[in-house]
Amino acid sequence: MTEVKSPEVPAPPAAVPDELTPGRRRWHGVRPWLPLAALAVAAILPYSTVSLPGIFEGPLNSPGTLQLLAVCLVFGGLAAGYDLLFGRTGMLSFGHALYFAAGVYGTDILVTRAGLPLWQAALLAVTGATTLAALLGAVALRTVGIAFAMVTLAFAQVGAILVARDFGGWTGGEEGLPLDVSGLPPALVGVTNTVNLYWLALAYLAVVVLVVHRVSGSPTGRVLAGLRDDERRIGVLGLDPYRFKLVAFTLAGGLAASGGVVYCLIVGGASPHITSSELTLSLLVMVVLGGPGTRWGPVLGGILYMYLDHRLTAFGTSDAVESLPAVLSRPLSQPLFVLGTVFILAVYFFPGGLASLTSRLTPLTRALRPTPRA
Amino acid sequence: MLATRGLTWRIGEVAIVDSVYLDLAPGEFLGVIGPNGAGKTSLFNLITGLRRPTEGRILLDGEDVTALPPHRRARLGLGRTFQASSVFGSLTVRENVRLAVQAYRGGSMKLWRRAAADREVAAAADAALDRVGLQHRGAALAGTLAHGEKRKLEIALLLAGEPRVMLLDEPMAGVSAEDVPELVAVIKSLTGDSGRAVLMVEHHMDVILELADRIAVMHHGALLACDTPDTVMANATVQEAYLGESL
Amino acid sequence: GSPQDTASGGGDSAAPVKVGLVYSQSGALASYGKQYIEGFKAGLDHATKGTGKVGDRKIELTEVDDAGDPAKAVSAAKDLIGKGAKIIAGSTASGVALQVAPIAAQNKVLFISGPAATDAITGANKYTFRSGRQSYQDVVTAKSFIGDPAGKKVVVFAQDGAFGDANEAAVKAVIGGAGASVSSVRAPASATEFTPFASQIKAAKPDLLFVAWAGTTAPAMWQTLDQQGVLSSTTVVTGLDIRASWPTFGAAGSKISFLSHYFDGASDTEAAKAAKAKIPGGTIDLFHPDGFAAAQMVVRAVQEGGDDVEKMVKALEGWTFDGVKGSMTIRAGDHALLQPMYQAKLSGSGTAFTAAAQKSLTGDETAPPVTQMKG
Amino acid sequence: MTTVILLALTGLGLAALYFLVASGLSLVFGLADVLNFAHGLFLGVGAYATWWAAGNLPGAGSDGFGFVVAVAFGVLAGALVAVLVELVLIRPLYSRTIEQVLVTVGLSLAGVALLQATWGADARPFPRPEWTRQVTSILGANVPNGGLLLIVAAVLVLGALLAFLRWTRYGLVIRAGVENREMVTALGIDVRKAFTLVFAIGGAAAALAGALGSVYFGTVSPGQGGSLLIFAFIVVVIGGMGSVVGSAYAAVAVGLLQQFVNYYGESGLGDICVVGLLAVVLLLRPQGFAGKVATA
Amino acid sequence: MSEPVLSVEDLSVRIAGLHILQGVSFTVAPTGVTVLLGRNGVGKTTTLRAIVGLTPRNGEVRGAIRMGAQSLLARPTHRLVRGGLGYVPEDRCVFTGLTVAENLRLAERRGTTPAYDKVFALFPELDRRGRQRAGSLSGGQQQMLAIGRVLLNDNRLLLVDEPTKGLAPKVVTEVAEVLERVAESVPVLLVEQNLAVVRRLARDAVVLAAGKVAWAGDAQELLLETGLTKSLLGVGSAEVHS
Ligand SMILES: Nc1ncnc2c1ncn2[C@@H]1O[C@H](COP(=O)(O)OP(=O)(O)OP(=O)(O)O)[C@@H](O)[C@H]1O
Ligand SMILES: Nc1ncnc2c1ncn2[C@@H]1O[C@H](COP(=O)(O)OP(=O)(O)OP(=O)(O)O)[C@@H](O)[C@H]1O
Ligand SMILES: [Mg+2]
Ligand SMILES: [Mg+2]
Repeated sequence: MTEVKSPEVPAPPAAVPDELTPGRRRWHGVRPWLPLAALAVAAILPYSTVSLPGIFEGPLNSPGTLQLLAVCLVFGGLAAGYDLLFGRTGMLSFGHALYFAAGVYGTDILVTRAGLPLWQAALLAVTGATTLAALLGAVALRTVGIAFAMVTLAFAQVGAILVARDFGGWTGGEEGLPLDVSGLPPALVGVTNTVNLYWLALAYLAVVVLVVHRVSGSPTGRVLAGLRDDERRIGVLGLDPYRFKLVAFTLAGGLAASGGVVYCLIVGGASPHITSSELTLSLLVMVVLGGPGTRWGPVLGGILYMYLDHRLTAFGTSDAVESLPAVLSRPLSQPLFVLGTVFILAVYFFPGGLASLTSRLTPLTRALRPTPRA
Repeated sequence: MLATRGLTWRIGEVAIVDSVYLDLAPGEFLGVIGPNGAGKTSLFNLITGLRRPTEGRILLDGEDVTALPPHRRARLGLGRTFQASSVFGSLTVRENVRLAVQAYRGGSMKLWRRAAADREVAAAADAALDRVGLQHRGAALAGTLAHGEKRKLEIALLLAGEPRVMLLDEPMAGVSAEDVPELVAVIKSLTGDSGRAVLMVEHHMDVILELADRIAVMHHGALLACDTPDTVMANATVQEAYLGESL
Repeated sequence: GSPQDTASGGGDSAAPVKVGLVYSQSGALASYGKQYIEGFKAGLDHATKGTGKVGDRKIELTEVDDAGDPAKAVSAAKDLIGKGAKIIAGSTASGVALQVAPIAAQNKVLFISGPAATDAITGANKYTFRSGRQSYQDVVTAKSFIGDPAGKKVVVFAQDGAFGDANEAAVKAVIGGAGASVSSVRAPASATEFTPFASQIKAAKPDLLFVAWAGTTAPAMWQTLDQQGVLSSTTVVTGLDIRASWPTFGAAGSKISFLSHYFDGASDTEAAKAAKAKIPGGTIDLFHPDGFAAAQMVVRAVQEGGDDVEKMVKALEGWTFDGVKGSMTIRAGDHALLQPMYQAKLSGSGTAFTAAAQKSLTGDETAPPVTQMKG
Repeated sequence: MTTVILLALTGLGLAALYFLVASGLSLVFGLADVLNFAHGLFLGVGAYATWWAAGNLPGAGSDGFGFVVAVAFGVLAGALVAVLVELVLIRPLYSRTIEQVLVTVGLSLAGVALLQATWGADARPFPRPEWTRQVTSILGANVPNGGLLLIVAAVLVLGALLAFLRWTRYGLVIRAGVENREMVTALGIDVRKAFTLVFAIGGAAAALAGALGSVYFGTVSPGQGGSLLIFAFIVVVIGGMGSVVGSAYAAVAVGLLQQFVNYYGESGLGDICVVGLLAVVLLLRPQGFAGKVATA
Repeated sequence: MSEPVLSVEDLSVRIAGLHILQGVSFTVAPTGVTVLLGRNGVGKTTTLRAIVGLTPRNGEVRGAIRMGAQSLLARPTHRLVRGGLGYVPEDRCVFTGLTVAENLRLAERRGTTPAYDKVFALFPELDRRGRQRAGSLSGGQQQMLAIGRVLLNDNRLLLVDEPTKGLAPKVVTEVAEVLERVAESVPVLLVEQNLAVVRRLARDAVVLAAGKVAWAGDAQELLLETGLTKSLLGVGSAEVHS
């Protein structure tokens, strides 16, 4: 009786990689430069004293705002890296948090417990985490679909247990491990230097976007896109699916670990939150919120998610919410309630994510554009 | 070129493919016919490595490939199409073929090159699309193609890999009458010169008769006959088990 | 503007004093956070005699929810410091306290940690203080239950992780150091079935069982210890949690000896009366005194230090004051907060339970060992 | 020997709890093809509804028949919420599996927060019959009655689910619908009804697990469901997706393994062993205990 | 001529912004086989699916589809089918995870006695392979199952999409015979590429081209006139009769 259908995960509702489709004509000349322009704007943002009341607590150049932006940018990068797996290759991993956490804890432990200089610690942590991704990936990729998702989840769970158990007194268990900043470059320490962390996060995001963009547009990216649709077919074409998936998995792991290094510096430590499967789930949420398989979707999704995650705590305790009747104010004061609801609405009203907004708006813009007179 | 030696695939007690001995010479076109469920697709699955045989060996150019995974066999020049179209649905038609070309030419494991910049791949892909008459659909998503178009794309994917041995699983199924001659011409052009060998399953007898040098008849997993078209068509068992009375 | 800009503190003598409160308003520790802030407001009221001002200067509170997440707490702390706050208080969770403390030191602002019980906050750095008790003080109180520990057998039952580690280490130091043999049974914090651990404890036949367990699985754990006969076979000591948790002990409650940080009625000080009058509901709970003490410390710091954080630190070090629990002293060397602790018994049934003090220990009796100031 | 019996029986109690949680999950996952992260919410709803009923619903109480009424109310509430979720959130997204999963993720965030907003973050004592707190002596071992109750309930649920799938037409419709929903409609069957039913059953099973789990824990708290969920997922996957019988075997394996390793091994090793078991099973038999290789 | 069993008027279907059918009108006679012809991708399958109400989510259907006096548009598929509209889809769509017997059982409709003997008489194979999983059937066996499934019940109209695709010549003949027999009692709207089958079965023909009806009328007439077959189907009538 209860027979099982093949444990396949349906490919994500992904778009065709932009990198593999010719650019649209209207923006053809400008388009390649837009990301650089955006990067430049983001880079000079800290020189602005503009206040955006309601959006940020302080002016753009205040440490609080920059800190928040830095966290958002790191998660934008993480989501983009995760999308390399999920949106572009069709691999549903539930254990991506592990490699991020390995980056965070690796750096933290090497700096704080072993007293290594930052650059050495970072290099070791990223190398180590990438190797870990390659090893675990090599095992996990023997399965496909939901089974793969569960094996990765299981590996990540072991990581979480080890961290929580305070194995060897290295991780600080549930209390986490504050980063020892005494050996760090002074430019990365202190509230006044938050801007440097912001730039670091921005650089990380830029690197991830560049890497993901180049890889998806590369011959390998083409194979990954094919894998997402039909793995068997790739095999019959003469390519080893396993190898390509492993490369994607390892690369994504390495990107996540690098994000971990940056995050560790921004937050000034490690805490077990980041090892949980919830983090992977939120990455998934970010990617879908933004639009899997698109260049900017996951980035926007990551930034937006983290922004909401941080700002909703303030929203929940704001006067506007507290003055509402209890039926409304109680749930609204729970950030997770708002976040969950926003997410559900997003799935409904923006299928394809934020990135599909432009195409969904085209009919509108077309209607608004004046038709040339005959 | 391609040979199977006592190839057998059993599920439980039942032999789906039963001790098949086949020999395919370079340049030869071997048609495979047989009632539905005779084991033709299964035979293809064994040869391409998607299934492991329970007994027997598969030789490609005299070399034993029985234990190789599908992609290794493909690289040795073994290509196939699928009975149920399997194309990369979320890629465009052109991208589908480029992927196949790239897979064949090597250099797929290049993470930092721009795939679109490779003119040779693009040119080869366009040539393959041209041959099956799909160039006007190049920008469409393969997943939205109508059935017949998918069949053509399947063949284009196969062509792109320039395989030396090609296995075609019912390429004509669902192709509109108008397009059949065109597709037949394409398939015919595959063999002519290059010493390529083709193994084709097809239920359209006229197509088989037009193309095939020899016809193999499968029945209950076993090879009933393997001979010239005339001999096979005259065979009483084939008449009875496969062709039936004509419409 | 420049990217290095931060708002200056402002030496204006009438300008309000900005105090940032970063604590859990949502998340798992929301109810601890609630008690903390209620206590803080009552304490502020008490220490400023209802004016909310120190001299002419108003104490301007900014409350931020950290949801128990250190990353959010760090963001909030940086934001507050950037806006000129010289004092940060709060931290309901130990993980939060540990990560905010270095931020305070890096930026030279005062940090007064809240309910977070981790020992590691004591002596963390020159700018970090605590307004609540620490695990070590719990353990010293537990020791008072067995008289002379020499030759006795003590088992620690604790959950895996830093909290359990700290408690086990403290028991080994305090009770083991006094001559008892200490062993431990550890269980994962996520465990749902406790029979194996109960069996191990029972097999060890201890004279005293010290249980350090926090979290939602505690009631199941107690029930299992009770069912397997552990509670009736030995003296079992554990910390008394907030009132809302009392009914979850059920029948097991009356068989346990509690060490208590605070419960309503444990003390009858002026401050306790003031707190009772001001707190919504009029019942003091476990973490109200922490908030109350924090407010007292803030007022003291502003009074003596103005805007100068170094002076604030000086003013707090060695200060003795009358808190809700009684006489409290901030030890100059490592900023440990010496304070009374209590032994208690629970009685009652259903949802109505009351706690009664058996004995109270003074701040000196429960003083933790002096630690080296780290930064 | 007594220890072994005690560990085995309490381990089975744990297994029964895992099975109760996993059965609904497995059903919804295997049959409606939705990896339901909101399952923890259904557990919470069942537990809180039972808790509420025992205190407020006339006729319900914390003992005897009143308790049965309270649990029945909780199960009903769980089924109802599940049906609502299916009708409002899942149904409009049919055939968009990933989005369905995502909606349940959103729901698990929002729903648990909602429970917390309504009843607070703290654990509350759960009303339960006095006998569930006591123990029964079996061959010298003091086995908690709460665990025995779980075992009995799990066996009943297993039987009921098997009967449903084997002997009702709905079982067939659902299995076919997972594969090709459109085609089931094209055979003249209102497949939506069948899926709503699956959710209702899944929700009811979850609610029962929530209520009985709370009896076992003695308290109810908003996050309780979520923490059980990860083991339930493991059980579902080890057992073979969608196979109720498989889940039962897997639950027993996981429960006993955890219990014995926790006693004889180091603390925390039990969890790691379970995770290891999952990895090993999946690597050797990706389709789980009961799953059969699907043919392409 | 008697009332048509089905009439399609000005049917227009857009999917994902593509205008696939652009005002298609035709009728299906109450007896015999009406065949829908056209090149690959012209929209034959889309037409049938629109009739049974299976247009994809991102699709949009305009026009009128009527069975007798009853409008079919905007009615859920399962109602239409229960009302006597049988549909055999293009790629068979048997439930690969269920056994053959279960596939058949699923197709039973409430309130009617399923005609198992009729189906098993037509396809004895289905009886023999009752316990085999449909997914492991060969293509031809699956096609028989797909047709047999619909024949279990009484229908007012059958929609059959390329039933002979991928079948052995002998089975093609068998299927054609089955359909011929079926069509004696139920009208059939058939999509078919095999012109030999068309010639044998069809009474009326509708030819689609470029999203519109290019020709409609007597099928035999179409097949006989070389000019017509050449321009509409791309083959000479000689080939049709070969
Ligand atoms: N995985 C499997 N499990 C059980 N039986 C199988 C499996 N795969 C194929 N079969 C059986 O093997 C036989 C041969 O199937 P196969 O698909 O090879 O036939 P075929 O000759 O290609 O038929 P067709 O012309 O209809 O495509 C069929 O009877 C089928 O039911
Ligand atoms: N879901 C879809 N999304 C986008 N385009 C679609 C979709 N379904 C069908 N089409 C397009 O509609 C057109 C008609 O398709 P349809 O399947 O109806 O053709 P057909 O006449 O049945 O062809 P064939 O003979 O190959 O089966 C095709 O061009 C196809 O690409
Ligand atoms: Mg076949
Ligand atoms: Mg079609």
